[in-house]
Amino acid sequence: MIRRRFTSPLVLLMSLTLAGLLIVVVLDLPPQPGLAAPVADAMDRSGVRHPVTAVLLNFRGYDTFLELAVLMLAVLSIWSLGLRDPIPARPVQGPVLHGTLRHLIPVAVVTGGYLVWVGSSDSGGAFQGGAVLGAAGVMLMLSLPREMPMPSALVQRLGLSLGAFAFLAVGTAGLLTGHGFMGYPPAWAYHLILGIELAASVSIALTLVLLFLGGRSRRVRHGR
Amino acid sequence: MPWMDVMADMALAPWLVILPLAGALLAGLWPAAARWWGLLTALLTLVMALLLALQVHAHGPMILDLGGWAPPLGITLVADGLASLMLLMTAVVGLAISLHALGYLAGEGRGHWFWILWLWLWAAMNALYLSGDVFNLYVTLELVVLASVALVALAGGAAPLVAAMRYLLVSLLGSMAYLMGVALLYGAYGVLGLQALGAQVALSAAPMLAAVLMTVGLLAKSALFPLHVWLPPAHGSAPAPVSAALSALVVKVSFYLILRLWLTVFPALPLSGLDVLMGVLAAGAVLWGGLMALRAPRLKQVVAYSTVAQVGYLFLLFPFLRAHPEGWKAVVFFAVAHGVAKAAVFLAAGTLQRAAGHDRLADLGAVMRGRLKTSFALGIAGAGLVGLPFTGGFIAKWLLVQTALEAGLWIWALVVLGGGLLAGAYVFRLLGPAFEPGPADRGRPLPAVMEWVPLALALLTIGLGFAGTPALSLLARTLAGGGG
Amino acid sequence: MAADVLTPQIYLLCGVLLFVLGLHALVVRRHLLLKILAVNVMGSGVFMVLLGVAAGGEGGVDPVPHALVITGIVVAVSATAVALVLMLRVKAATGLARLPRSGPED
Amino acid sequence: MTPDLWLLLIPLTPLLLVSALALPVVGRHLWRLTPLAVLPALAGALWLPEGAWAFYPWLLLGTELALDPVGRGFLLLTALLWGAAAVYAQGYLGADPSRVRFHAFFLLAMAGNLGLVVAADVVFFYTSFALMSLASMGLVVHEQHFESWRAGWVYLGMALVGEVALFTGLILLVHDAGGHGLVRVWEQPPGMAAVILLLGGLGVKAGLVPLHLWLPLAHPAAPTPASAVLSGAMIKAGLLGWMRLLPPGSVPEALGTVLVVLGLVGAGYGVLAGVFQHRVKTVLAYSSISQMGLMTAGLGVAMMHPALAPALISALVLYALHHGIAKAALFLGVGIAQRVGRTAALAWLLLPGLALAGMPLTSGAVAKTLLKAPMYDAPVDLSLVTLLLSTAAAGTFLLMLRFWVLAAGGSREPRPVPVSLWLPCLALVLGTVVLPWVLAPEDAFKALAVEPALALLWPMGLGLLIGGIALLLARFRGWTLPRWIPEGDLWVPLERGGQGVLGWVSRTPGFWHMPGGGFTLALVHGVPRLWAAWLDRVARGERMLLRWETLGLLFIGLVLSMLVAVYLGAVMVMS
Amino acid sequence: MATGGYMLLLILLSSLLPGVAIFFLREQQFALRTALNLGGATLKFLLIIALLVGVYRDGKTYSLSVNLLPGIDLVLAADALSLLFATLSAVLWLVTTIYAIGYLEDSPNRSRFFGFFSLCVSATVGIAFSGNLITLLIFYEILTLATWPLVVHRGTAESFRAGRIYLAYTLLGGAVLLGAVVWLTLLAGSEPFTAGGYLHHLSADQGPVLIMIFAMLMAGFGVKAALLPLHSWLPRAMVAPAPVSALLHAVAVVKAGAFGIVRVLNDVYGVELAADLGVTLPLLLLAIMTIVYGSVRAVFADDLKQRLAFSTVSQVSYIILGVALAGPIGAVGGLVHLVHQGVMKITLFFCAGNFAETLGIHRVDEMRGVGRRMPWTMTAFTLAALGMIGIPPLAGFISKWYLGLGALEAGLAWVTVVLVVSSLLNALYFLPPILRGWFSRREGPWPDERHGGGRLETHWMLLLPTMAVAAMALGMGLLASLTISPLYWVTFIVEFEYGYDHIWRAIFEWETP
Repeated sequence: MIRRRFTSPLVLLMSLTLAGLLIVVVLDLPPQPGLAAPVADAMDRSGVRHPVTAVLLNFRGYDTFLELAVLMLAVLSIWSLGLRDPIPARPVQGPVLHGTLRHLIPVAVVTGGYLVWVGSSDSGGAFQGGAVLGAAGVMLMLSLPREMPMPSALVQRLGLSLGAFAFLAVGTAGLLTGHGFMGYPPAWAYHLILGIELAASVSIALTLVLLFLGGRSRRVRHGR
Repeated sequence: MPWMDVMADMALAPWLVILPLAGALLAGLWPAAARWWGLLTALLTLVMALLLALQVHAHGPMILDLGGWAPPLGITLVADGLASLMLLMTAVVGLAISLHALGYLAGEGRGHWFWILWLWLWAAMNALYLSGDVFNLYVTLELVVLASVALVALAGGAAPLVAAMRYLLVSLLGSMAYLMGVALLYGAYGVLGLQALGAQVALSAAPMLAAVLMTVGLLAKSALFPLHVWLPPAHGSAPAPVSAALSALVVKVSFYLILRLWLTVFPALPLSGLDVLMGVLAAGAVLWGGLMALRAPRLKQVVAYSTVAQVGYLFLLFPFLRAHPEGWKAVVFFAVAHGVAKAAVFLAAGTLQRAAGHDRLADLGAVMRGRLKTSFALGIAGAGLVGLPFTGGFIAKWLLVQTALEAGLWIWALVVLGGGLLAGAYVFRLLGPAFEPGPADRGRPLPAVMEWVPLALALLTIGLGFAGTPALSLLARTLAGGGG
Repeated sequence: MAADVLTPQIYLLCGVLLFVLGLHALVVRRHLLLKILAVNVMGSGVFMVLLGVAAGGEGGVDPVPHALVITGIVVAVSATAVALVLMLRVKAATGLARLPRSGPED
Repeated sequence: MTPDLWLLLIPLTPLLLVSALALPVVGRHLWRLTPLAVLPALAGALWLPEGAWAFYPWLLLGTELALDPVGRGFLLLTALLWGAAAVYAQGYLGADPSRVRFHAFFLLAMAGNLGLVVAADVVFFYTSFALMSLASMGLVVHEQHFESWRAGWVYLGMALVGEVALFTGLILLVHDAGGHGLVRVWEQPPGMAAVILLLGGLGVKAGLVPLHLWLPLAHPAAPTPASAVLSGAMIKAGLLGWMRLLPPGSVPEALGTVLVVLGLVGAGYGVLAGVFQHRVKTVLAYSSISQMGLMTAGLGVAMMHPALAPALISALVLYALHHGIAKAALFLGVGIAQRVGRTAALAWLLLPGLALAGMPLTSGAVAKTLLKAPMYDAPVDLSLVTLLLSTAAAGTFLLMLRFWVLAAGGSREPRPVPVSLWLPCLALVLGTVVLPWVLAPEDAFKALAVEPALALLWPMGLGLLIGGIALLLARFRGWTLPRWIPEGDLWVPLERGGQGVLGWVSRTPGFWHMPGGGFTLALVHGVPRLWAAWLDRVARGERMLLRWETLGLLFIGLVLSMLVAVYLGAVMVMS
Repeated sequence: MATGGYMLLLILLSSLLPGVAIFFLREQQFALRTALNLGGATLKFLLIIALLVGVYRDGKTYSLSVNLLPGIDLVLAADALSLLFATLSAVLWLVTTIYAIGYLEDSPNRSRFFGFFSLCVSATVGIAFSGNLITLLIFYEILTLATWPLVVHRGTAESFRAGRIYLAYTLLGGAVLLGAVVWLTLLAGSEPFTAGGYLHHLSADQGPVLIMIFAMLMAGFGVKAALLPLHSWLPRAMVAPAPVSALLHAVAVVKAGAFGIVRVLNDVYGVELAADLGVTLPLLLLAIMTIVYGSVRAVFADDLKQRLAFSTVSQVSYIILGVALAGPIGAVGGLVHLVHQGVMKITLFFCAGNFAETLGIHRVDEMRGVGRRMPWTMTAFTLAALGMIGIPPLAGFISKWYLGLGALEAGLAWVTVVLVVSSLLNALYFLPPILRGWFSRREGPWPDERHGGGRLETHWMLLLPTMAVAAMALGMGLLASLTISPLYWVTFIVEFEYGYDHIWRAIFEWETP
């Protein structure tokens, strides 16, 4: 088709133009202070010591809350597409895998927990921790025999919404206690944040596993 | 009123996010009771939206720093006239959709998924309307997209799945463009708050590129011609309550965001030039959507293309923004009027579809004659779409034409009026089957609520015909542009 | 130091290139998997730009863009997961992992 | 009875009777009461006090009715003729299945005719006039032959043209006068346009040449009693109208001249065309044209010399009365003549014919003498007019000869003549003799003098001479009267021409015959098809947009073009 | 707000509510539907009478206003002109309702029909009581909406085509009108109708704009009034059932257009301003062209209803002609024709409906001898048709009389030529059916005889309304000087509302000798 012969180069040409323009603009971005200074100033009231964690869970906690919501929604969306056998259809069997997993999973759990805990003061946090835990879960899924029962649907749902619920509950509590929505009393901030992080990391891990499965397995039914 | 004073410093805005979100979470936990959570949430949200609108109307815009962190560090919730009007519209239409879904989804095995996703969508939209932070807006946008896509795919079958896929990809494309804009803005100014950005944005390359990327990204999401192709299949093939939610509400979300950006963040950027381009696209949408609606063989497709056409009106926003300081209000009122009317039309279409078992216009006559209430709702709400008097559509059209003429932009007035004619043509085409001779047939038995809800919404369209003044005075409480 | 000044620039440059590359691929590639990947590439591009911005600020490394990137990644992951599942469903329903040329209704 | 009610009853009685015809059971028989409907009018003509006047503010635009001397004369004539014709119709129609309809229209026309006589404001005059004109259509086409339809259409067409001309003229009068009472109207001299319109509008009714075309067609076509009133009473409405609306003295004298000329031409032409006719009633119709021409000329003289007006007007009233009665008697007589033997027929027709020609001792003599008398006294020499009037009388006699010949000739089917036929006829025949002595005895006496009698007799002699020659030619040389002038004279070529044009038009593609008009029809049928095809093309465009290449192209294109737009805007802002 | 404002609302609702209720009745609920119909119609009639008494005897003013947008109100008000139009609508509605009940006996979808029928009348009364241009526009559009279902009521392909064309025209008109009204509102605000107009204060340099707006307004109202290039929907809409045609042509739709034009000319622009702007003459010319064109087309229309439709095209323009003459007498002629034409045309349509329903007669040439079979209907037809021609003493004559006088008064004597030509053309198309009906002999059976054998020539519910309106057509002419006559009323309007103080005397109090 003639049109196609024209459109492809045209798309390329226009993409290049756009790239050029973008490059010019980004390279020409004026130096600006950013928010490093305000973050640094507010660190002592944040309840944590790592600025990224402070931003994630306190200053822009609402973002993170919604992000948990996105994750959960993604799972729900996938579930809503109906029952389907998860991918892969057949777990990979073999002694090496089992052996590796037997060692790897505890390590992953410990690492994940550590990452969550360390998030308040150093690089790390719920997402990182959750991701590691999730990876462990994925491995587990790959190796589990088909017949093994999954946690019940309610448990899955509870685990899935744990993070969001915890965040929402804390946020609403702040609203009701006069600290504003998503506000923590400074004294409690650290504990609350840690609690939220823990809950969130469980949810994130579970979510990742479920996302990996890409749909509710029929096996869920058996588990009930 | 004394209780208004009490209300003055209550933070109502967060509840509009908390309530539907909590509802969504609870519905997810107890799917069997999802519909009751949904109804409860809908009712509470409506009450809250009403209270918020009254509060804003009485006391002006409310700005809430989340977590007590003031900008630029924290995120703000902004409940001003514009936001509270959109919230109210969403709540009213949302309640209607919920009630209708009660009947529409009765007996559906997977009906609870609608409720869960719908409450998520609602929460996401409310969060978006209230958000005062460009990045937070991105997150809410994604929430909206995921929920909507899942809702579209809910119908199952090849057509809805393909439509959902296309919708998702276009939306993601739009989101990415938007996010790039956010990055550029942060790169240039180091802040994320709408007000803060507005205060800083000046005429330079980075904000220009950011504005364009964000706007075009959102245009793709709001299906402005010629980026509309994903909409008709998606809205046309989804279950009726979903179609109603998408066409009446979700499309407005990205429009709202564009409006918000240009009103608050980019007032420093010149609109001359852009207004012509957007005007042309808007006119193209009105014409194209109208023509396609004249041709589509199925009821819901017609209505979906009608949305394409009516989105065109929304983007007369740019010429109006440039030419008239109050111009955008007309467009917002139009968005509200269209939201209510379009929801009514889609819900009525859903009722007819359920009763007849299909929605082919040619064979719909008997059921339309048998289901008088629904046909009526279709008629009245259709009149609202056309902009016939006593409906909100008329007031909206009036405001649009008035604004256009006041600003001397008679050509856009012509677009509005001409679009009304096309709308008339396709709306009356919808109603035509009801007047063919032949027997009346009520079709399959349906719960009464499915007939009453569209009718109630249609009557609300008439009510909107008298809501012009309060709506405008609410809109007058909108936060003005920061730097402008 | 030249390297310090250049690092953020490289991030920015690569970010932009990735973004446009993704955009181009999203448009011209037919297969849905490629399209989904393209969206991810676009996202990565934006994240790189954000990181570049974070590094290029005046007051040292800015933590906020980092937080944004983390959030963004999670959001992207979610969207990608949904898109992939949807793709599989489309393939199951239509037999093709690509979007049909014309609407199913016509 | 007060004049108020009485005057109103004059036109109202026939209308009430018409309404009564619609009554469920008795209505079918009430047509027998038709003759009684003229009674209030007749009584009014005889006994209403001089200057009776009544005002009915609720009727139409405020209606005035009055009876002045002119009106009295015309009312008498009208009432007599309609009454006689009504009686005659009872017998004439016999068992005609459509007789109720005939009587309904008869009564309507009667009401109109009576009403216009007593009308004292132009609106009521016009109303009555229109009622009369339109209702007589029902009389003309009553027989439903081709001939009657043809005559009816011509009549109706011309009557309508006359109506609208009259309407326009009246509006002009009323506009100038600021009111529609006749007295008010007289205060202002009518404008030129009004004069012309009224001349024409009423001229149609009065058979003014060349507006007379309907007369020779309608009279033979209509049932005999209808012809009688048509020719005897209704055409006088035109004359009365002129008297009422263009009173001598307030109109330009030139109008008088025009009327004199047209009247004399009519008088002559009526004779000329009449003698070449081959049907009895047609001859009578042309005679009416001729006689109306004479009266028109008389009115014209009055307009030329307003000083003579009072005398002329009263003479004209008498003339109208005379002509009406005589002509009606002739028409009714024709109906009888067809049923009796040749001699009896001539006996019935002789006296009114002679009266028409102006035989001394008859009403004709009195009328003609009275009409000419003021002209001799005129300050200017009107001898040409009088001469021509006399010559016209010769023509009238000639015409009567022709009439007698035709009436006596032809096939006849002797039948009994019921009393309802001969009684009214007899009354009218007698009326031609008796009336002048009753109404204007001294004038009647004067007309017996030698000089006027001579003036009356020589034209008759002339007519006799010409007629005699023609008769002799016919008898001895086998000469038959050529059909030089067809019935309806000018109408015939007009009709031919019109048919030609219509034929030509109808051969052209039937644009006008399509229900919604050809052009619109083509649009309605053609456009949807084009439209559908075009929409399909649009839909193809939609499918193209659906492709990702296009979508992406548009997306990036939009980004770029928006950038350009914003940039241009920025440039504009900068500069 | 005047205290009696709710009266106006009540009058609107008296047809609206029964209408809405009727929609939801089942087909078989004949008695209830009839009761609602007649009850509503009678109630409206009585309310209007009460209103008339209130206005004229007690001197009350009625108005009701609801805020629509800042500075823009929905205003219902009763002035003499609105009362005239409202009374016309109410009376004719009552009559047509009876007729329609008879006409639609045993036909399907009656509930729907009567529902929209009532909506249609509500809209018309709304138009009548509109107190400003925006309100007028609103009800005008509602009327479009309410009439379309009536046009397509039969549901045949032909009626849908007619419906499409109707919509195409009316919606276009509505759009143009909306544009014009908005524009005018921007210029002069949303003023109530004011006798003599409310645009005087605008500066002179706005003349071209005002002319433009005037043209748009005329185009908008002209669609429904079937002014020349915009008339073609009307003959097509004849596929509707006879009562619809009757109401459409006599009262609702075309009159709404004409009424709008009258309002604009007299109460928005004011005649003087309009004349100064030079817009009355083009309007006059347009009206004249329409008059002649409609008549010519009517002559060539074979279908009886088509002929009546084209006649309407022509006759409605008399109203416009009258007001466009820009003089008091012309206004009297035009306004009185608003009523007269309504009554006469509704009579004609009733008659056409009677012929069609009783004998299956649809074409003019099928009318041979119908006078003998249906003398009453034929009498009514004759009266109304003659009235249309302008034959006294029927209503049409009164109109034409004052139109003619008005033309002379305005110094436009040539307009009388138009009246003359049109009258002749009217005669040309109305006389053939009359003559055929009365004087032609019937050979063979009627096309489709239905109501045979009764004592009456047709169903009494068809005959009675027909005779009633025919009697009105006669009475309005014959008794034009009575205090209750339309002429008297119109003169009152022109005298007191438009402030021509000599008109009254000129028409009713001329000296008597």
